[in-house]
Amino acid sequence: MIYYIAAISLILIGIYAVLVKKNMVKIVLGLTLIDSGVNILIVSLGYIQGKTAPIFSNPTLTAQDMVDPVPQALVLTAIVIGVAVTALALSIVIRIYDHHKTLNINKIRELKW
Amino acid sequence: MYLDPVLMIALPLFAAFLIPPLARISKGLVKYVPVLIIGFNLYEMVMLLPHSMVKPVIVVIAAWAPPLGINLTIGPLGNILALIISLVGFVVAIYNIRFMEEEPNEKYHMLFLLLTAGATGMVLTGDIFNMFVFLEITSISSYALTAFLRDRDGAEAAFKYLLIGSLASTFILLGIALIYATTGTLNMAQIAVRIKDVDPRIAIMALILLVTGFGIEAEMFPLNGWAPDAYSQAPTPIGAAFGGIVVKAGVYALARLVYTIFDFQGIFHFILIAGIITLLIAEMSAIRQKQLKRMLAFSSIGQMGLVLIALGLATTRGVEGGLFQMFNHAMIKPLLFLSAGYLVFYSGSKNIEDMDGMGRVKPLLSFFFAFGAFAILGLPPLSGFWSKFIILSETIRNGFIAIAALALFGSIIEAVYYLRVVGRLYFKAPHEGLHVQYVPKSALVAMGILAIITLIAGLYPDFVMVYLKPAAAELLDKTVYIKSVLMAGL
Amino acid sequence: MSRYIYSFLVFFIFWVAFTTSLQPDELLVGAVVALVIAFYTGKQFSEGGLGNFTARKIIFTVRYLFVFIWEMIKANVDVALRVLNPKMPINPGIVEVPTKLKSNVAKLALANSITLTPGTLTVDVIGDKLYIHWINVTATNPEETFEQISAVFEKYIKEIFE
Amino acid sequence: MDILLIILTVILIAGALNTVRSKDLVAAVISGSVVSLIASIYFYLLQAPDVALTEAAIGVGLSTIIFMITIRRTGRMEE
Amino acid sequence: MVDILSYLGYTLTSFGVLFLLFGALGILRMPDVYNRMQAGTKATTLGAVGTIMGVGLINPEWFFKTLIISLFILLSNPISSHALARGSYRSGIKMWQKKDIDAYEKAVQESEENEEAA
Amino acid sequence: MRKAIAVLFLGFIGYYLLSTFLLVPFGVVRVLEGVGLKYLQDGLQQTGAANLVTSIVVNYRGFDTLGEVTVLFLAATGMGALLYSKRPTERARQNASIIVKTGARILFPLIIILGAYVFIHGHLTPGGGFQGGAIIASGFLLMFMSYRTYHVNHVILSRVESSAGSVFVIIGLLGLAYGSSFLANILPLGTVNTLFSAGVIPLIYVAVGFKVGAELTALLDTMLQTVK
Amino acid sequence: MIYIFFGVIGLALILAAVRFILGPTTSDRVVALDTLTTISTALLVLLGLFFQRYIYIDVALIYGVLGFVGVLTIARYLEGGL
Repeated sequence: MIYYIAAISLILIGIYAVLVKKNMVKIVLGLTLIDSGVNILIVSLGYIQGKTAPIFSNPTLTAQDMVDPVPQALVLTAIVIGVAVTALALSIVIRIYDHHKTLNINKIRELKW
Repeated sequence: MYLDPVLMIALPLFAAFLIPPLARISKGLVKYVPVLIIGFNLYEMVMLLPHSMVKPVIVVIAAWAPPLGINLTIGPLGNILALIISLVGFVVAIYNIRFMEEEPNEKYHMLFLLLTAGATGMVLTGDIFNMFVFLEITSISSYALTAFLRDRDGAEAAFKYLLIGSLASTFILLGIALIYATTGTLNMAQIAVRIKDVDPRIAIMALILLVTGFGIEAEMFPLNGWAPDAYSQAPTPIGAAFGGIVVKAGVYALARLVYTIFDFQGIFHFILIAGIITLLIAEMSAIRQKQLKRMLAFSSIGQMGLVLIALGLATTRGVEGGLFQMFNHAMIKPLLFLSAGYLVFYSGSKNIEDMDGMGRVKPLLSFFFAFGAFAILGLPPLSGFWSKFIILSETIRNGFIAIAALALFGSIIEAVYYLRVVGRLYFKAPHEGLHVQYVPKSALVAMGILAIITLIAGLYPDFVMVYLKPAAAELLDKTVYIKSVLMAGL
Repeated sequence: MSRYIYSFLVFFIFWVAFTTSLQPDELLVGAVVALVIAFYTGKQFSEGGLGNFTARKIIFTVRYLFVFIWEMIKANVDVALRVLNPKMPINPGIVEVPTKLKSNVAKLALANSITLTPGTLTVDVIGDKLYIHWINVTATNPEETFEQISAVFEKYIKEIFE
Repeated sequence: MDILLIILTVILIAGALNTVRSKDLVAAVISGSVVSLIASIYFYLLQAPDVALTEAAIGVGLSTIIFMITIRRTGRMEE
Repeated sequence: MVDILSYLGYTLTSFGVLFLLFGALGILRMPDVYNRMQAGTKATTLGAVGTIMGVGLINPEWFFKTLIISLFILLSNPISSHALARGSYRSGIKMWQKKDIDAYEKAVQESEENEEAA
Repeated sequence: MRKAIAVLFLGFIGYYLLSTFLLVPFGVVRVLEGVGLKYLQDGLQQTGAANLVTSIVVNYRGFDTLGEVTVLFLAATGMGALLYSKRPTERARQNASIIVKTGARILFPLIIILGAYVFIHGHLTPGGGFQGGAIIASGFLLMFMSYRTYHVNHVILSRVESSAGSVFVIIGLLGLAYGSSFLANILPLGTVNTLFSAGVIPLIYVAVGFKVGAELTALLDTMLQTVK
Repeated sequence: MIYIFFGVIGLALILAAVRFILGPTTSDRVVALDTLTTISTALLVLLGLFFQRYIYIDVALIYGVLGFVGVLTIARYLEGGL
């Protein structure tokens, strides 16, 4: 419950940064916030009250004691993809800065929305 | 005789992993790798065609039957789109051989190979999260390729594309999360079975999120801000690949979503309206463009609007027309882009005004451009005519006369701006100071292949339509798809 | 050579601590991993090599541990009292402390020990001088600071690392 | 337990707001790091140690350094 | 035996948690970066080590792993706060002080001259 | 003005998202009819991996992981292409202090061992190839931060990267040749909760670990070289 | 008993976070981040005890080892060494 609220707030704050902020590094930071929010949301969808992680580390654990493993597997993939996108975005930012010597998207003519 | 279809995705990845060591041995060899690998894909798809037309070919991966593991589902639609993608990829790879000389060119070829592989994976896979992963492969390689050249504003276009693309992937992930939370599965066929029992409010929200996400790749109306910049700033072959590969994969995802997975009648009208708005706004913008490639980009968006109209009709003949339009667009738009690339290069300017008289200086190149322009306008014997004719007549038959009229109006605008360019090419005196050079043979071969296919498709449309009919049937009747996927486990 | 063997042993002990298991397959894989890493990084990892394993050094290490823990607890009580005191009796400044230690590892150990004990924080080490931020400066000339801050540790560290 | 969760959520949202608000990009990146830290604890509380480990391994060092290099290469202050 | 260990563990953990709180309080109350670092490194390091080792005593089979974690914290925390203190000083953050005691200033200037010469 | 519109828009999105997600109850058993339950019940016998998340990531949905590795590879390649420059630039003006250098020298191998532990035990404990690779890259990051002239050999890195990626695909192709399908398990499953169990999962994770470690290190090095 | 620990740690987290928000300099924030990381490491171990899962403390191990890399990075940036 509170996880949903936290995750959706993160997503909204991230989208706010992407829409309103002018600085490109800020925008990329907003993207990482969105990623975290989505990841929290997906993991919390797989959570079951009072159950534990899906790892059979000791023999007493049975399948009934465990949370849903699929969202966790999906989030693992999503996190790595998020890092890849962030890294690429920042290298694009460096390229733009080399070219225009500014990070403000309003000052870059070609980036009209 | 075909090999296991999973090789179509495994081999490109394998080749991409091996390109760096290969580049250290010989830089010259690298550029032939994409030709070879995508050529293999093309062969696979042609060989699979007779099989998949009868009954979808299901390929399980990691030996787990569909609901558990990921599977590739190669039905008629997937097969045809993969064929188109491989064909365009193959042609563009040939064109690339002599195109990219700038360092580090082995990375360029690698990224292009992965772009094609990702799009192929998107149309073949039967699992919705896997589709997301392949979408990311496609779009990340597109971002990098858009920014590849240093001498233009590719980086800005790439940043814009990346922002919109990331928001799209956020929406898609949220949609997938909602679907998984309510149906408990990620297999598209099983989702299609279970979506009926889901609370309609959740299902509609998931649909909206997913349509928004995939609509961005498919250049749907409010979401296509990335397209003109990316098309015009990317290297020429990549602009061609956007039109022929990336957008096709996006439209496939959209079609799969609204036809197979979800079952809401309301969404079709929405897509119809989105299509007509996309068409009109794109054509209006295209006529105002001064740069040749930007004009082509807007025209491409307009064409996708027409496809969306056809898909929104949700009738057999309409969908057939839409698929035919997609096929035409996939063949003609790369042709236009590839020839326009050299036209722009030789005239030394991106603007349409500076194209004057290129028809006399470079007759063959200009002929290809003019041929493509006529084909996409739909002059009667060429292939664009048939698809437009089918879509418009079907729209009228379904009673959307106003939409048909608007679409016709859009076509007329399209005719105006294409003919304007063609007129300038042939009926104006050439400028001073053109640095005309020899056009590489590989580029001419690439354009020639596309032109010949367009010509054949125009003269014998039934030759293509034979294969499109089962594909349309697959979209409209999802039971075959669902049954064949879920039976694979038994 | 002895450096490599020493590194291998240390890495292997760490592997066993990570896995907390003595099954033969774990040990085998651990040995392989430790061997590979020791081969690549053994040269930089240690300066003393197997010489670190003499009985004298181990005894001093154990004694040093007790001294260190006692000093650390004193440090924390001290800091806690200062934090809790509403007036916050502090008089901060950076002082210079000389050291006779030569090897880098010894300097690291000394600096870390100083950082973890009474109100002192190593800001920098240049040559044979340590620059220390002291929360309650009571002396400024090098001999006195040495007596008050680092004399306790230095004799142990000298035994252990040099 | 719930109190801890609420505390974490407050820190999380404050960190996120600070990321967006702060004019100093370095401070914004540090705030992003805090968000990643709390997100990792969240995953832990949601019984997903795998995800928590991933977030820890990536969020602590790697994302920070990528941003820091970019800031070092471009400009520190937001215009 | 297990009971004694467990009680010991709980005591240790209580002290650790208390020191964590003191450390956080110190961070809040101290007047400048360097003094905050004093609180931040010492109290929280001891607090964390105490807590973690306490847990290791409560569950004796966890002991080795908690020992390793403590070892890493003891090794790495002082290094990071040292680096941070140095970075702060060199980036020009001034100390809060009653009397002017700063032996480092001259050393920084000298070392920078050396760097430039080198 | 723009802010006000953005806030309104966000409030709108947020309201609908939240109200939709609240329809999905939190923390209740929802896996009953889904694939999640099947994985929970049969995963241990079918894959032999104690960590079910790993068995899903590597075995059931191994194709996703191949895609994920490719995404990271793409990002590293794309960055290499974007930040390509002919002249190498020198790094870091200011030397780190002796304490940081010595500490880094001592901690570096230990961090590498931790990374190796995490990716070798991916099927038993939390963690796996990506996490291990990221930890190893953090170890290299520590060295980059501490030593002004620390260089990694790019040829070796790219060789590790290519061969690890190829190993992943080759394991998949072996599954195709000897088993039933791509990425199918071809090795005996072994006893659960021992190191040599779970068939090809540890092999794939070791390959992924090497690949991710090499990729992230190369990525960091590429970025650091742009700093003058 | 363990709930009291959580309460105290929560309080400590809040105090550190307040310093984090207040700033005023970047270094202050980094100190606060370092403190938050250390407190979180302890919290993760305690939570591992609470959930009674041994394998969970691997996460704390990662924080214990890598926690300082991030701080070191920012410190190096501040002194101009990046």
